[in-house]
Amino acid sequence: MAPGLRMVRVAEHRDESRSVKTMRFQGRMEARPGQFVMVWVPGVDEFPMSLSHTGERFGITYQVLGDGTKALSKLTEGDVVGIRGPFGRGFSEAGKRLLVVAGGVGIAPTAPLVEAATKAGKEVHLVLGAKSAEELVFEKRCAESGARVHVSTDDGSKGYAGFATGLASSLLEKDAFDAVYTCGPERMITTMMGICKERRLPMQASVERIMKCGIGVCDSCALDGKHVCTDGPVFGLDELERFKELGKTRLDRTGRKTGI
Amino acid sequence: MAPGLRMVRVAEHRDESRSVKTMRFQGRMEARPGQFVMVWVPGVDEFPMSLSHTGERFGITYQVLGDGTKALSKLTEGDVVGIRGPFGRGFSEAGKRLLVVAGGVGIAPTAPLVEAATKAGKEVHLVLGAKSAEELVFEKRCAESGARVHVSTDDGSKGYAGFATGLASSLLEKDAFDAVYTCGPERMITTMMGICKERRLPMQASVERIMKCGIGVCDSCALDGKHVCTDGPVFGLDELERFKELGKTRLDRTGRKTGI
Amino acid sequence: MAMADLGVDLCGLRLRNPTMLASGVLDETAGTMVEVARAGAGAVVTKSVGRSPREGHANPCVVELEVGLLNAMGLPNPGIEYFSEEVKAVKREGVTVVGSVIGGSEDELAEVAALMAAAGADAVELNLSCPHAKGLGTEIGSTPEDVERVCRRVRDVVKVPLFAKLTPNTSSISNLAKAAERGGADAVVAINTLKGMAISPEAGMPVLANRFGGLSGPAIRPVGVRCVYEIYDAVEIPIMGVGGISTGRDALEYIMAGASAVQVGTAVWTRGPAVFKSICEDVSRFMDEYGYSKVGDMVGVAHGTRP
Amino acid sequence: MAMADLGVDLCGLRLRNPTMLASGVLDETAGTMVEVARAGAGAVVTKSVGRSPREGHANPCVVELEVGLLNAMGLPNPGIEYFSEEVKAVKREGVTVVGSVIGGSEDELAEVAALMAAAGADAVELNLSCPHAKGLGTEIGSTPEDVERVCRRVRDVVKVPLFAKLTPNTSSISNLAKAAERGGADAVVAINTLKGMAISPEAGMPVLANRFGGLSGPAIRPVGVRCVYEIYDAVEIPIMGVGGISTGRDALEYIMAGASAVQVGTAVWTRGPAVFKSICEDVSRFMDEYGYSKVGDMVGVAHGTRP
Ligand SMILES: Cc1cc2nc3c(=O)[nH]c(=O)nc-3n(C[C@H](O)[C@H](O)[C@H](O)COP(=O)(O)OP(=O)(O)OC[C@H]3O[C@@H](n4cnc5c(N)ncnc54)[C@H](O)[C@@H]3O)c2cc1C
Ligand SMILES: Cc1cc2nc3c(=O)[nH]c(=O)nc-3n(C[C@H](O)[C@H](O)[C@H](O)COP(=O)(O)OP(=O)(O)OC[C@H]3O[C@@H](n4cnc5c(N)ncnc54)[C@H](O)[C@@H]3O)c2cc1C
Ligand SMILES: Cc1cc2nc3c(=O)[nH]c(=O)nc-3n(C[C@H](O)[C@H](O)[C@H](O)COP(=O)(O)O)c2cc1C
Ligand SMILES: Cc1cc2nc3c(=O)[nH]c(=O)nc-3n(C[C@H](O)[C@H](O)[C@H](O)COP(=O)(O)O)c2cc1C
Ligand code: FES
Ligand code: FES
Repeated sequence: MAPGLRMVRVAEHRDESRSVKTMRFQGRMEARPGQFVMVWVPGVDEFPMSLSHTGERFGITYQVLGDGTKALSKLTEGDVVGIRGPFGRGFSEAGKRLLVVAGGVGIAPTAPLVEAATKAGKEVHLVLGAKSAEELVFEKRCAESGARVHVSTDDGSKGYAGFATGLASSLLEKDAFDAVYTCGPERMITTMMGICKERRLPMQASVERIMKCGIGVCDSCALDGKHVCTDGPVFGLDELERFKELGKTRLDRTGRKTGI
Repeated sequence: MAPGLRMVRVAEHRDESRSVKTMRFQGRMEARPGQFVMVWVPGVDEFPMSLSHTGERFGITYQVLGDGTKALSKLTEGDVVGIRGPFGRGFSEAGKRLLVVAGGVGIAPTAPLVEAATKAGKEVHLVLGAKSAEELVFEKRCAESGARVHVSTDDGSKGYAGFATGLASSLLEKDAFDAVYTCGPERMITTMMGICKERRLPMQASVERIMKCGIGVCDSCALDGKHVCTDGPVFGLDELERFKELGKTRLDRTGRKTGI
Repeated sequence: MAMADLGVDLCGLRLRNPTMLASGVLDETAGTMVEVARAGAGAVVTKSVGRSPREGHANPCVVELEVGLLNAMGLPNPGIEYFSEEVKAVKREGVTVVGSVIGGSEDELAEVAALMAAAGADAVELNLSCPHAKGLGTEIGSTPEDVERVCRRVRDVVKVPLFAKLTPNTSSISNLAKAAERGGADAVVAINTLKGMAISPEAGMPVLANRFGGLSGPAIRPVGVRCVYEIYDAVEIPIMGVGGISTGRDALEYIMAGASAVQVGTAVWTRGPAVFKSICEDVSRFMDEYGYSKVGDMVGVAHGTRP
Repeated sequence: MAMADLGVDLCGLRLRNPTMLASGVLDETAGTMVEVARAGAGAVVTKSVGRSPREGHANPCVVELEVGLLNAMGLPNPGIEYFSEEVKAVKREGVTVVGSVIGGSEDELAEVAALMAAAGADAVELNLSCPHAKGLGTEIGSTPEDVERVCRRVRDVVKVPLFAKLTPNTSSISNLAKAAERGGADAVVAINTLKGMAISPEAGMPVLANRFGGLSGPAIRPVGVRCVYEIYDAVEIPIMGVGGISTGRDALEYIMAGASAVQVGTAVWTRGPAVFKSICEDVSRFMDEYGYSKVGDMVGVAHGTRP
């Protein structure tokens, strides 16, 4: 029973794109790629964020959406936020040639994966998808780590024109991979599931659900009897396929299933 | 904050003399010679007892006095008692030639000291005092450990006739010792203090006071601002000399000083 | 090799073991409740459900402490109409379900309780004790008069066993228990969380969005055991013990204090759903070693009234 | 390098720092109280003392838990006549002493309080909240009416500051605090221990000879902080926070909830008398880092009412 809440100071706050920012914190946090933390903006809200940076000056990379992330985006160096975690199971690397498919801010948890895998001597191909060229995040970071970065944009302003899944599909067509890792919109995940199932490829995806406790007691992140906060957020293909709700429904804050 | 109470089964219960018994328990307890435990006889009382045996099948050696020890004396193999501890600071061995002076059941904490010291290659002389020959406890045990055992009885029924302090004094007269260790009636301790002070000999003694908590919160074992349960029960000569109350008064269960 | 019988009869319900999932922990969806039952719980108590959907309090709604958990979920629930389907789904898997209900008045509670029973709940538990939701929980269960009136009102409309879950945030929980008994409850459940707060000095404010929350886990076990012990002396109806149970020894404390069954909440956080199996194994081993053949033989023995 | 001022003015008493030794822990003899003050406590509260000597409850009187301590000392004390000499001895060493008193009636309390003041105590603390001694403590402090009457009676005979120590074993501690204020108390102290019990399954009985005891230590901190927070909203007089404080952060929680000073009991077990110095160092470091120059500036800030 570890005391969970840790108050940390912002060490650095940087724009990654028009709507995506990275916040680094003073201090260390060891975590596996894919694990997340609960971030408390005092007086405003607490919400889940994947760790985009682990170890010393750990950090998060987030999209400014509603009240919580807006308040977060206003903080500057030296301000204090609360952190609980790291929580959940992260990605587990398997095989030698990996294909990582990240859509939008889905690069947050996958960038540390790309770095860890290249460092471990694996051949990593990253499909980095975004709406447009200006929204691409961590392209340079991942390329520098040694991964082959394949860019896709919905509007065709850079790289492959279309969805990341389309580009991923054609890469899988051309080359043999040992495993696929993905994080992004749920439709992207379900599309990749179809592709990987067909090819009998191991796959892991990071899934999002409403999180309140983050520690497996409140049931708000339930997904067919499993919990995104403790059993996930990363699930393997077998588990993903067993989820009848995936891509279809999610619980709202009252616990009712609602369409995605 | 360790959970203190441990319920253990009696492994063996043996008479050492008419009024002294040894109770061994199932399980282990590591402790330094001189440390004590609080022994709970369920439904009756809880009281302090020095460990006369440490390690596997740890145990206590006690005099049957009032309700608590009487109830304890009725227990048999397999019965359950509660143990808290080990508590307090034990003896610390210094020097090569040690004189241990034990009066009555004062041999309980000193027997493990004798064993540890002989095992460590020290030359140990033990003055074992009792009222009469039948009351001598652990004479064989200590002799077998390699210590020179000098017996004294008040009634002269065995060994030196008179108090243990008299015999100790004459041994100190004849031979050079590096340190003196003692446990027994408080008068015996104060007598040994005088002898050791005169000879400028380091000395340690184990002291008794009413114990309620055993863990340094209730103040019932206070001795001039120190606490027998946490600072003691073993004190060095310097500390002992600073105690104005030693040999004169002790606190009763209400916290009033009463004559000894 | 003796073989202790862990089965328990509770107001006519036959449980395969005396452990139950406590209300509010992993019990808002059917899928989860079934998983927990599979992991070993003898029964599950549902999340407390009211007439209409509730979002609960804003985040942060939990504070992890070294001694337990502080929560202010704020009774989020999908409302009884929606939740009835979850109850049915759990029942279809053969799990014993106790439906926990909340309401802002005795009429509302009666209405929800009746719907909960109609959905198939094996028993109904009245949450008269949540310390952190305005107008609900404690606010309608803090005096013996309230407790008695509410129990009586719900008793009228519910045939299945009726449990009243009581608050320890009172000067006399046994008076509340006596009131529940008078009001017709078949059993009492003790305890709900202790009202508490955690403050972040760095932020200079309470951590929970709701400021106040309920303390659960190891911290409250001595209080819970004391409450059950007091209640056992005050009423004839069975007691379910809850609060800080995470091992067999913890469960045995409650049982010997007077509980016929126990509920486990926070330990699911620290030990996972496997905690139920582990508690049962511990209890069974203890019974074999100390010569108890039935759980019932241990109930209340700490009162010196060994049957 | 800023230098935070740890000094505190409490009802006219000037304390060099906001930490005090809580009543009942290492404070039955003058020698010990002086040692604790030397180790860093800003003041010491004595063991609760009554008119006549009391032996207290039989052993076992403490149960060590992972989350705190359960005790049923039973208010052993040598009686005020004898104890007056201890108070004088402590005063001779220049230590600030708060004399805690108990009594079975308001007249008895008034008599003992007057003698305590006459012995030289800098303030008198009324223990209206011990949960485990028949006829004393909680039994005369469980209703607002009792608290007000007792405070008023003692106020009449005591000139030094008067503190009322309240029980958390109630549905509303702020009502008790308001009653103390009406009765003329200069400050309230919250909280005393929570009523609890520990049972040994192997022995099949409660461990404490008195069966019931008081829970203290980390387990009760969230409850204590909540109580102080509630009281701060209810009264104008200062509050002393107590319950589970063992670090500077713990003390800060209480201070920000509304406490002007804090008391430390159980942590003396786990951390020794050096705990006072360590708490003060932590608090001082925090104040430097977060820009507070006086302890008073932090009092109650968690209410959003930063002065
Ligand atoms: C495991 C996990 C990891 C995540 N990692 C990242 C990340 O690295 N970067 C990033 O930008 N976003 C991440 N998210 C999503 C992020 O939590 C939400 O975008 C954020 O909470 C929005 O909060 P808000 O107050 O700004 O917006 P709001 O207006 O409150 O909400 C906007 C949307 O965000 C989602 N959301 C809000 N609150 C929560 C909550 N408590 N739990 C889950 N989802 C919520 C809902 O879908 C909601 O519709 C992650 C979510 C999960 C579950
Ligand atoms: C550190 C320490 C180690 C001890 N080791 C031993 C030992 O190894 N063997 C042994 O025989 N005795 C030992 N004693 C003494 C032993 O605790 C008492 O003899 C025992 O408590 C008597 O209990 P009773 O109920 O039988 O008698 P009672 O009739 O209750 O008391 C008889 C006398 O024992 C003493 N006593 C009683 N209760 C306590 C208490 N809670 N704390 C301290 N003294 C008490 C008092 O002097 C009392 O007058 C030790 C005492 C201390 C403080
Ligand atoms: C996160 C959480 C949510 C809870 N929600 C409810 C609830 O909805 N209804 C209820 O009666 N009790 C609720 N409780 C209280 C528990 O059922 C239980 O009484 C309490 O937590 C003590 O048990 P524990 O220490 O085993 O957790 C909740 C407790 C927790 C920790
Ligand atoms: C061993 C022990 C004895 C106590 N005796 C008294 C007492 O005599 N009078 C009193 O008002 N409070 C007494 N208390 C309560 C403490 O003063 C304090 O209110 C409580 O322990 C909570 O603080 P803590 O968690 O820092 O110990 C006692 C507590 C303990 C642990
Ligand atoms: S967020 Fe509460 S169970 Fe997952
Ligand atoms: S026995 Fe309580 S302080 Fe020593």
